[in-house]
Amino acid sequence: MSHDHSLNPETMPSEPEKATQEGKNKFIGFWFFLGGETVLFAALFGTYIALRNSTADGPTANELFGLELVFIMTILLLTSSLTSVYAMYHLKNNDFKKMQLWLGITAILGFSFLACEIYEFTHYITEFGFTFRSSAFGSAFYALVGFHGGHVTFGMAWLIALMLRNAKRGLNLYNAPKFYVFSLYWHFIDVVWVFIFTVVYLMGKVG
Amino acid sequence: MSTAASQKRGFGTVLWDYLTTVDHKKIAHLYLFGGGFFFLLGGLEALAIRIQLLQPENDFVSAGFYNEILTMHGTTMIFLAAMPLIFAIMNAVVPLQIGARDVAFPFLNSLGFWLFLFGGLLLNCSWFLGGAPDAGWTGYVPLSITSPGHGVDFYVMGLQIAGAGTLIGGINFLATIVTMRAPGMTYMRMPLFSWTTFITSILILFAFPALTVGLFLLMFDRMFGSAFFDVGLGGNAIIWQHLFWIFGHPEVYILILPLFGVFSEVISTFSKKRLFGYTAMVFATILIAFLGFMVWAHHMFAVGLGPVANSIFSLATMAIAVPTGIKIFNWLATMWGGRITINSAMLWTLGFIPTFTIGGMTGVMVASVVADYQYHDSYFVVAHFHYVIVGGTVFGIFAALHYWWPKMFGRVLNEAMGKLTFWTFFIGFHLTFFIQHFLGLMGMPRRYWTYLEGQQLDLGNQISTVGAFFMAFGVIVFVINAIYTAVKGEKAADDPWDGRTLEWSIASPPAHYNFKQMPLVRGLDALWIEKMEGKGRLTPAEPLGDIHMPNSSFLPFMMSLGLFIAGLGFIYQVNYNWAYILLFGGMAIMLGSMLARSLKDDHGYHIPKDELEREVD
Amino acid sequence: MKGWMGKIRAFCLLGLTAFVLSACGKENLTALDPKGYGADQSFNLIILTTIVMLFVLAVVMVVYTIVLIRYRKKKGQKDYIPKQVEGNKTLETVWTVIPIILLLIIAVPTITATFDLADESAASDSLNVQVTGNQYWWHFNYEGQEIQTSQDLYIPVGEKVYLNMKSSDVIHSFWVPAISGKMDVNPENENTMYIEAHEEGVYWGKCAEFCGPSHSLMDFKVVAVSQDEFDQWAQDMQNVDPEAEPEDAVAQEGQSLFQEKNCMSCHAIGSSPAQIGPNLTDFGNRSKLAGVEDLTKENLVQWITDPESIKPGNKMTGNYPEVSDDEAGKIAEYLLQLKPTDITPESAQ
Amino acid sequence: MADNTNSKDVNPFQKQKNKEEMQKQLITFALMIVFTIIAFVVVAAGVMDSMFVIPILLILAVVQVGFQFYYFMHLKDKGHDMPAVMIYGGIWAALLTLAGLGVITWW
Ligand code: HEA
Ligand code: HEA
Ligand SMILES: [Cu+2]
Repeated sequence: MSHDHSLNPETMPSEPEKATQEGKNKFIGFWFFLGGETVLFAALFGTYIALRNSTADGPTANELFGLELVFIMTILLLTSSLTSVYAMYHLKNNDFKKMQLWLGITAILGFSFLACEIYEFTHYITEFGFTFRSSAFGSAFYALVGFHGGHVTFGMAWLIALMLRNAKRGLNLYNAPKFYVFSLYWHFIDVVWVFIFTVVYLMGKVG
Repeated sequence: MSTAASQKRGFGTVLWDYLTTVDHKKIAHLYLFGGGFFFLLGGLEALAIRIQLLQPENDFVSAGFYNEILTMHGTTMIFLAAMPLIFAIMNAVVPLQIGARDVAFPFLNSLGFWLFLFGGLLLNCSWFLGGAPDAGWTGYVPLSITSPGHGVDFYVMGLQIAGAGTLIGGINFLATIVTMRAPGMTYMRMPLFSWTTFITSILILFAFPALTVGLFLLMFDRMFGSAFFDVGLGGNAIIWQHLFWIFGHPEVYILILPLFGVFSEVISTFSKKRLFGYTAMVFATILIAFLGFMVWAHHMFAVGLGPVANSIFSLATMAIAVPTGIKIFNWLATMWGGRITINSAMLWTLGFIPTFTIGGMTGVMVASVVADYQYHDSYFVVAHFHYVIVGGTVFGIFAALHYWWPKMFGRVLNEAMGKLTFWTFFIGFHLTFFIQHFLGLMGMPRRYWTYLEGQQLDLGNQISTVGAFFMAFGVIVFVINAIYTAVKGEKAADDPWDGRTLEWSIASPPAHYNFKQMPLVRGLDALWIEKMEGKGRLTPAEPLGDIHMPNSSFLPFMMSLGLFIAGLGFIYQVNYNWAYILLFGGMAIMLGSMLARSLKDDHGYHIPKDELEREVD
Repeated sequence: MKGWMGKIRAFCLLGLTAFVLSACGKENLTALDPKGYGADQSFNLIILTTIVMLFVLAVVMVVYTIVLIRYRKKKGQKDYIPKQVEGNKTLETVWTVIPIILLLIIAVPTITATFDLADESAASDSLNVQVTGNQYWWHFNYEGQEIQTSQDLYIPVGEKVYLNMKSSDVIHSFWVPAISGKMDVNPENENTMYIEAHEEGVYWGKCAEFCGPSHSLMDFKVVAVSQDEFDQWAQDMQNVDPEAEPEDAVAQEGQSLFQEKNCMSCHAIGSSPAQIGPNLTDFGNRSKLAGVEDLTKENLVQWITDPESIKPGNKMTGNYPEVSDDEAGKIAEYLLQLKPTDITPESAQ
Repeated sequence: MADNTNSKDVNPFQKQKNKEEMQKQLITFALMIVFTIIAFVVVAAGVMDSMFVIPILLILAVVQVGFQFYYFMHLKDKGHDMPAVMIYGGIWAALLTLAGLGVITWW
């Protein structure tokens, strides 16, 4: 086995993320982790569903939520999912610069999403006095959406670290799995958001 | 680099070696010592419980202290003793059984261990910092929310950290088994212990997140004034029970399935027969795991969920008896027609069969809803779960240790002491717990600090306490046995039991790279096949070449230490501002270590071919 | 089905050892000698499941014993290699199907009984009692009857009494083994169950859900009396005059001390709904002090001066003004003569 | 390190395959956006009864998530059996959790 994992056109495997044993392990291990995350979010969703009407005379979901902002946030996050797909496309084509570019766009979209979320939370707190402590509904809402936001934040930190660390090295078989696994993570966050906008916001509006 | 050389090195080097090791065999030792330590601690707490209950209206310990002991006994035994000991066996055996040089994530493997250890230490720090948690191992809200002091905060932080370690360990075993099997080792040729490890890891993966969330909610309610369980603000205390048992019931199968694997190996080896109904055994394991997720509310029959929910969960629970029964009968059938050697490992296994069957029987009895209205939260349930946990998990751990000790340490445990341990523990166990079935039905609820005089509960409790001391005696003999073996035990052959699986085809203890050449597996019981065909050793699947090995690292220890410090700070930031120093300091240590890990590429190293050639076979 | 169940039950009762029989003391604590509707149902299932389980255990043990006797390694077998059997379809089917059948035998009566015990259709025209669990005492409010008691629950024998249960703090569980299985008492939802005692008597009740340091001391009693006695009791309780002056002077002093020390801010006498502490209307008739101690003046003085020594973690400690031994004695004198009715636990036994 | 960013050198066959794959991803994305818009419009219009709206929303979400998993995350490709097993396992446990918390918490 070669010690030098760097890629060149002759050695470029079609799936660089799974070309080494370490890469395969990362790939499989990360999918398993996502399986566990599914249950983690299910538990939070379940808690939210159980407590969504426990407003203790505080504001209700219907009073709080505005759809415009949520729509913008959704589009931002969905688009960032697509941009990370583009990044992976260029990874497979062994085009490091383009991959970095698309990852950069992903990061910008991710940060915009976070900004919207922070704005949304401050809006609820200042305008409605709706906090983590207001009611069981409040606790459940901030816990679920906040956990997702925390995942986005962590994803951003991870992405930036990856991009900076590898900026000068280009692609190789050692870091390709890392980029790939990040993209899986990012898609998963999007999946969770799909359920959040459906179950929390849209269903909150419908009642 | 060989083990023999490492024994001659000074204490400091050995210590450093263990602190930084990423070798699954050494991590197995660490888990064994850590889990063993907590087992003794939990056992000591059990003895305190039993002494307190020796007489009616006893006051050996105060009521509040009793509750702390009781909670810590349950929590310690389940999270800090049983599971780590199981991980010890998995780490020691699974890579060898599937013919792998290491686990998929050696670094994470070590991180998992240190997280467990520091989580356990954090939990036990509570004894010295104003009192241990006192809301039961189940930590039911609102009791755990109203519990004064920081006891329950330690429970939350300790379990959260240890739980993260467990989750990491689970994912590691999953990936290892999926990607690292030797050539020819298909899923349906995997030894049963590897199979049960695989299924158990799936259970861990899907069960622990529910606990993680539950603990988070509890922490938010206790520390940040949120209202998940605050009835006044619309909260609901039953959510905790659901989350806890969605985790908690799979957890009990996490505790038993690996040992089912162990018994399968031991029975097959010492009966000199291939496991009867291997395929059925595999599917029974999968079925138990599958059903195990659908039954959690059988812990909540008395909660008042209504007859429909209770009936459904009752049926689902009973269904688990079927795959478990398949296992019991397959073991019996394996022994049938065999040539049974009875030694310590086999004694524990033979003790397990009737004991666990009784425990399972009472399990089905408590699954019958209306009957459970009487059993629930009484000593009958205490008897049930000690029959399955001690009779299954603890017996299994002892069986595994006697069976694999040669592979783990290169020495055979002393047989005479092994038998003494078994008989005293076995007799003591039944003395302690059989009578508790009746105590429960005679009206003794569990988690009772004391009971009143003149309610016919005295005699039963006395017998029970006496039995506990027999068990303690057995455990002490085992500890002496382990020390004696380390000092002057008999050196083990590579294959002391005439084994059937891959781990017996290599040295005891194995070289740090396990297999010089990957073996070619040609069927179930790979080694046995070669023995029967007269070769006695496995054909290599690859030419001798360089072996790639991971580097040791001190970072897992540092990360866990950082989390430990941050955990302390987190608990105390509620009352003291200086605690923020701990909190941020700890976080800095942890994040710094993580940064170091991600900045410094770790490609591992290679053992060159010629060095391997020089080493004698 | 009732028929054969009855037969099996009678058989088993006979068969139960002296050990179990010795447990049927006068305190009516054991679930093995059921004297109420719910306990009967549970007991039937306990017996049924035990029989099935003993059968399974017997099968396992027989095979186990044969295996150990016949197939232990014998002398001269050193090189004997047994036949390596892969499995056996027929056998494996047998031990899959038979357990399923056995489980169905258990499942059907289980589910029938579950629905039976959850049946609340008769609740509206029966006696309803609001049960409140508190750390560490029980409160009973007879709905629509202006009767409040604590610790002792009086019920008419042979009648279904519906209990609507809720907790004021943490989760408790209501358990009277001899007449009924348990039901949790939760803080957020009201749980309903019914109990019915077949015989007059005092039945020992226990809290079965871990609720704090004095969890093991949170006992109560169910006093089952005949319907006539119950009506009499209810009438007496309704007619209580909370302000009635006791006859002897010491008790009178006790009464004024009781007011002075502000005891009434938590406790109540009569049908007032105050529920921070137990209702003391029929305190003198109680079977036990604080659920667990003998009801003597000495013990009561100890309780009043230092409740912590009897029930650790109780909510009275530290929440009332200093009371001297002497004052406590007077208050005790007053409380002990609160006997508004002749229907008492003793009379029930 | 060799100059390895020259994409022209990648095996042209592979490149073509990647490109086709990317086109499919784009279509998937367009569908996801459409589904999202439908979901928001249905709610914003507020004309339908919540009895109908909620199932529609859930179906839209599930299909959309299926796209994410199968196309964006390549669950449809070969070598993804184990990931699929794990995700379905997770979904199974997740559904039970949701059922437990959603249905039998209040009674
Ligand atoms: C290793 C751990 C372990 C295992 C394996 C089991 C196994 C089982 N458990 Fe147990 N259980 C616990 C650990 C375990 N349990 C713990 C710790 C608690 C209490 C937690 C707490 O509250 O603190 C508990 C509590 C508990 C309860 C709640 C009681 C209550 O609180 O009221 C119930 C109720 O249904 C239950 C049922 C079962 C059943 C049906 C099985 C089955 O899996 C058993 C199956 C096995 C057999 C049945 C024997 C072999 C089978 C045959 C020989 C075939 C033929 C059999 C028949 C036809 C019946 N358990
Ligand atoms: C793996 C799990 C496990 C194990 C192995 C055990 C083992 C034992 N357990 Fe327990 N137990 C639980 C899990 C376990 N338990 C749980 C989950 C609960 C419920 C808690 C709750 O309600 O919240 C419980 C509750 C529980 C109770 C009920 C308390 C109550 O409800 O009030 C009792 C009472 O008898 C008991 C007893 C015992 C005994 C005697 C042992 C014995 O088998 C122990 C044998 C071991 C020893 C005796 C160790 C000997 C050690 C020494 C002698 C020390 C030597 C020291 C040095 C060398 C330094 N346990
Ligand atoms: Cu269970």
